[in-house]
Amino acid sequence: MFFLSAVITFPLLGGLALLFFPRERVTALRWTALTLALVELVLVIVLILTYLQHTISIFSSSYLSESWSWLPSLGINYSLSVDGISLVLVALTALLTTVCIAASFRIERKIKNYMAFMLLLESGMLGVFLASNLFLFYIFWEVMLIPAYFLLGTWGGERRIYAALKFVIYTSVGSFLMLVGIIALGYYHQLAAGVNCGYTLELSQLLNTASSCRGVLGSDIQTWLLLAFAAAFAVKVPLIPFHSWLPDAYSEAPAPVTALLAGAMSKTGIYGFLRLCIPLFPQAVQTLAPLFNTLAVVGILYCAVLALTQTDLKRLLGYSSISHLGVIMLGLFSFNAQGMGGAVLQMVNHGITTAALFLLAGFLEYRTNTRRLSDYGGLAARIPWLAVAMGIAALSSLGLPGLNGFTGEFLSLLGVFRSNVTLGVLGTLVVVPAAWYMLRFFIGIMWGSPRQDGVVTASIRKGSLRDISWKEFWVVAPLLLFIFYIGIQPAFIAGVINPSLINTMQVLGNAFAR
Amino acid sequence: MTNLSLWVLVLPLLGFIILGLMGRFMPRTAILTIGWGACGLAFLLAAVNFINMLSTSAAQRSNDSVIYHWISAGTFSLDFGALLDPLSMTMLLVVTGVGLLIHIYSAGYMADDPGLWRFFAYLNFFIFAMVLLVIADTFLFLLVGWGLVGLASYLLIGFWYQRRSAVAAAQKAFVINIIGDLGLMLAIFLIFAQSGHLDYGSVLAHTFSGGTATAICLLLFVACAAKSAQLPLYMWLPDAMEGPTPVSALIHAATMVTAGVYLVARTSPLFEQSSVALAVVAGIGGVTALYAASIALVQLDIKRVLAYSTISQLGYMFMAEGVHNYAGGIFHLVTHAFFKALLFLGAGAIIHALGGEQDMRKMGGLWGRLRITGVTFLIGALAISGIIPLAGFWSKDEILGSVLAQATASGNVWYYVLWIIGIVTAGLTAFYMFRLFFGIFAGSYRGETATAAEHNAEVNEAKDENTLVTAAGHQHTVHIRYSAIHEVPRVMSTPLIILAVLSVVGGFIGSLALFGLPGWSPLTSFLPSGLHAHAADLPLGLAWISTGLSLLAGVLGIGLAWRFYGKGFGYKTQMQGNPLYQLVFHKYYVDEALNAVLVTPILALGRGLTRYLEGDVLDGGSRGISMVFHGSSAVIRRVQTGYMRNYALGILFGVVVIVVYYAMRG
Amino acid sequence: MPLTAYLIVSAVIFTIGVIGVLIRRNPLIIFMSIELMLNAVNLSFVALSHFLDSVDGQMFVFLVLTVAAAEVVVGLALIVSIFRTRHNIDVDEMNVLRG
Amino acid sequence: MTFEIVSFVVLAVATVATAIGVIAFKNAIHSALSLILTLLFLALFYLQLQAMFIAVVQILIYAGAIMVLFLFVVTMLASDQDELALRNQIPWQRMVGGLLGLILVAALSYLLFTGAQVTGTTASHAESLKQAITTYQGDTQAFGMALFHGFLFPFEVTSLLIVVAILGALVFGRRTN
Repeated sequence: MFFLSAVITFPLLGGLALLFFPRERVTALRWTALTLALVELVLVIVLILTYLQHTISIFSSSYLSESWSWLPSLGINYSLSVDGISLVLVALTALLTTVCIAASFRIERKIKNYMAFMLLLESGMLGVFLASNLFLFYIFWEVMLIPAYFLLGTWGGERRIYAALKFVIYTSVGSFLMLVGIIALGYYHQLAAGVNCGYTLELSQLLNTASSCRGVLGSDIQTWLLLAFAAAFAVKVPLIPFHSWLPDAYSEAPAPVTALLAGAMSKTGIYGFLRLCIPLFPQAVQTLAPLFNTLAVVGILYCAVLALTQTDLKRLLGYSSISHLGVIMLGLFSFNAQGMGGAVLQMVNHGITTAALFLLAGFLEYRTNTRRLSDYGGLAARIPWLAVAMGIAALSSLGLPGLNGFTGEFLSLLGVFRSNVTLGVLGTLVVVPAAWYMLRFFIGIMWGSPRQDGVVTASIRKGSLRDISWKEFWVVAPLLLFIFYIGIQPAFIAGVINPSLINTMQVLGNAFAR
Repeated sequence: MTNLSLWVLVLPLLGFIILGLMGRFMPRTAILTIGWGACGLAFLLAAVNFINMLSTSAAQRSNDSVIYHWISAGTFSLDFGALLDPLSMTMLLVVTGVGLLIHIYSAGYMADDPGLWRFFAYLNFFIFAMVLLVIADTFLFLLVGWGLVGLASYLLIGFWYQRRSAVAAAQKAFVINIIGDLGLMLAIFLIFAQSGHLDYGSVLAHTFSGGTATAICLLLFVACAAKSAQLPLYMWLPDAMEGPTPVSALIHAATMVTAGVYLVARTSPLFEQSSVALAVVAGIGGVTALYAASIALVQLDIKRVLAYSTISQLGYMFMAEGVHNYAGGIFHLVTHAFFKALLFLGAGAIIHALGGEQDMRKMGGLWGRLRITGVTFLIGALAISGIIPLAGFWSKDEILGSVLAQATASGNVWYYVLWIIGIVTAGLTAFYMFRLFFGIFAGSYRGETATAAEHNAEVNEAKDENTLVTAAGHQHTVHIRYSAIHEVPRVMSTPLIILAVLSVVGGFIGSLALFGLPGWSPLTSFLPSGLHAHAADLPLGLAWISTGLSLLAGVLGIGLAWRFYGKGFGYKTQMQGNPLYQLVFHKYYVDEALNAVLVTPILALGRGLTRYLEGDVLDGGSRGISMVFHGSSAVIRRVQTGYMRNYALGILFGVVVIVVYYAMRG
Repeated sequence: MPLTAYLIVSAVIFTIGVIGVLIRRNPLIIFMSIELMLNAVNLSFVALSHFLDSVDGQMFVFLVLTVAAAEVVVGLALIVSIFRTRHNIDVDEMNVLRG
Repeated sequence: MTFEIVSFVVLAVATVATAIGVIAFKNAIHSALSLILTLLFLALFYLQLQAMFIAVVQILIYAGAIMVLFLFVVTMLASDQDELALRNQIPWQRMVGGLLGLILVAALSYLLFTGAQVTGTTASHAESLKQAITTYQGDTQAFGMALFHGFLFPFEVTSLLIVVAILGALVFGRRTN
């Protein structure tokens, strides 16, 4: 079956095809790119339907996995597989790419390259979520970096070069360490499994689930390997103190790119922790869990306090994004069904909410050409529907009960509280500053008395400050829909995630609490 | 029954959705039809349900029905369900009933506001959220309702969103309410971690270990204190008066703020497991009652007087619950909903008639112009002052009685103190209510003769208050001539009259045991027995003492108010020099202290971290590392001389090394 | 004569070529030195071919010859065009790649 | 035997001397002439090693074609610039290069004297050279058979390389306006 390959390569091939378009046919380029993303979305929906009809088990179903020998002597295979966890993230990626491409119609410069890079980025992320060979995982991991770099460095704001360089350096330092870790992991696994077993980078064999070659790594080796892997993932998530690239990157990138980076790409880091670190190094993860938990908690509170005082819209959202990702990390390292299930659910929620917020902030920035919070004020009367959309997204982000953000955070924190009361309390504390800075964000733009002068007032006079257009509405509408849907009825997604989660976490043994 | 209760929930939600999406384009009548219709039908359904419930036997009155499966993860599984039992039914009737009256009233009050559709949409949303809070059958959906009423409150306080003070008040209310949500969330986590369940049935039947029970109850009470504006989380409620007056009546007096009282009553089996938590509830309730009443004594803004009064009365309710008499708390909740809604709506009528004026110093003598409002306001004031036989008397008497009963039963001196606080507060309540009443209605009209000096003083004192002109154009203060003051339209006065009637007769649903009718206690017998079974009994003689004293305190308070303000309100400028007066007038400087201790340092910390840790250390650090590489490459690049022959020499050097290595190895 | 003798001659010529590359600044002479090195290698190929009794060594020499011819053609063309632009053929002057 | 030794020594000395001449003459023309001599002596070596065809080719191509090209360029550039007159920017290069060269030749000689022995016989797939020479009545024919059987592909690739080189030389040599 080539289905998974088709899902991954379709955007890539589509993006390449786009490059053969004449440069002047801007409209055709945009619509073709959107159509490609939509077709990809349809493919993903087909994948979901296929998956749902199948008995849920990892790495066994023939439709939902494929494997081709590539460099067998090095344990490198082209092998893909999908389970509930990757399925929801694949769906998230496809959705967000579609939305972000639709939101990119305003990009004027080099639209052809832009769209091609967006599609390439999608391919990279899908590959990361679907790869079940470590080497392949690494390749897709690096594939993500290239388009992200160009999108940031070419279409970004004033300080785009600085931001892009910082992003690339941070990310690649992390991923080189991961590459070392991958190579060493294969070596130590072979060492532990015995001479008759070949060098393998196949996830199913490394996890000892499908192979007769069982090798259990010593705890020291596990710890070092975990640290190498975690370096790559911690930068991508990001965990503090590896987050320094993020505010620059998120604030300089064009809004749709930021939405895609924050919404989907940050999930690859957490996915790495969940899919690789925890199952591959179960003992080390438990030993080092206090470290990650501490980083997560400090990050949650630290970034929340930072978000309180940011003067730049997108920086504020960037810090809030890190803060919320900390909750996901906490949930992940609680090692119980609620915490981890909540974490995966919250990955989806965070993706949707953050993307919506960044896109809406982008709409606003497009109208006023400023990101400074102090330039805004009292716009709700001028742009009521944009205010409503932004309000919904902000409320979802601050975790208002009944919206999606609450569902995931509640479940994660419930799990955290079960495993460690102190962490649970500290993590839950974040709802207060979260409410505070999101209200500051919303109120600062939409409420209060309008400014007497400044950029925004000028754009009001010019008449360029219009309410949300139909096109923009259709861009964010799916995201808002999901904000409500997951808030009201999360059982469906949780039902997809949980069986796979429990299967994946079997390796944790008794440490994994139901 | 399921279907009916579900519709009570769904109708206001539908109203909200329709108004929210299309209200902007609707004519006034359509907005009113939908807004009133949604709430009215919900009330009707609740009433039908209530009658149905009355016809069943007491054992079958609790009806829990699953609506849909919400989520499951591991051992955690949760359904969304509706619980209809006498307690939630009582709340449901109050919420939808008072809500309906206020919906009707709002049509008049908000008639000129261009955001009418928005207002009704929010009101319907509030009714939905409150109903959800009340009929939820799990702690989680309680939390959902809890958060959503907070949102509704936020939206309505900030209804005039271009007024800076309204925005600040809304933000404050939301953030403090989030602190409450935090408490509730933690309580829920603890409950789940200990019992493995979140539905009321299992949790309330579960026995927690002593410390855990106390922790859970205290966390729950944090939520209650935030929602019901108890010490130390009360600060948002007075500021919430920035919202339109019907909102103050509905949310910040009658219904939402009583959610805390409801929650304690709902989780009474838990509180029964922790005497410490109950003592805290009673203590905080008592202290808050006295504290808020003392602030109310000197307020000049009529809505703020009522706001502090609300806080004080909520304190009474918690006092009752703290001495095991949950039914008494609910009783006071019901009667308070009637007379406080009445008072707020009356105040709204006055403000409406005076074109937005809220300052007592510019009122007076309105008895002659606003007869209906005056009479109903008087009834409300009498009711809250606990004058027999109005509603407030009965419920307050029951509370004071049960505090005294607890005191005698336990012999703990602190309960006597609490009881005395209750009596004193009753006196203070009567005093400030009649100060307010006389200030508004007695004497002569002061609105036309405000001197420049007074005006300045007012500006200085109220510089953070509403002086901004709004887009809605409602709240800007116009001085209206006395002869131009007219009684409010019927759409506003009708709810006043209905509420006045309820304030008169509402007390009779309580116990009349004192007056020789021991069998008559409809509310208590309707509510589950757990809500009053644990309360201590009071001998009839002591009961008479308590009743008499509270009545005496009320009369005394009214008398003093008459003595000072009977001829009209006089603002005594010499009081300004009195430090005690200043302390109370500035609400004990709590807001200022909070700003200085919490808000400013956190913001300063954030700014400092952004600048130094984020900027200099992290950003600077990464730049520093790049400088290291930059610098070292400046050294190393000298190797690249550009002379091709040099490079060739390098190659040769490598070759020689290799060859010599082989030569040495042999 | 033993093989070693031929190889030593080859090594000496090769080293002379190396030194020529290193010490001369005229690119033409550097080129000639390179030719010297190639021929030194050729000598050892032929010698080895003789002593190993195999035609393969000679085959390599033949290929080296053709490659050398091609190299000289391109190299001299380069030198000529450099001389045209710079009027100077000191290799030390061509140091724009200096770090 | 003695003749062989004598001729080898003479040839070796002459070759090395002319090779030194290549790098020692100031004038490039002298160097080129000296190189031609070196190449001729090398051809004699090849003869001595019974590689007739290679010796002829060496003279035809190297001494004939390539060196003509060299001389052509040398005279064309007519470089009368005296290398020594120009300031030597890296004076230490000469000494270090010479020293390293000496070490190299010493180490190589040491290796050759002590370590290098011809251990193998004919490479397994190839025929014996001497047998082939007798079979095909001459060295040239033997060479041709090997070239067009075993080494056809490299041979063709070489021709391609030469074509590319010619094109490259054309491109470089073209006068750009």
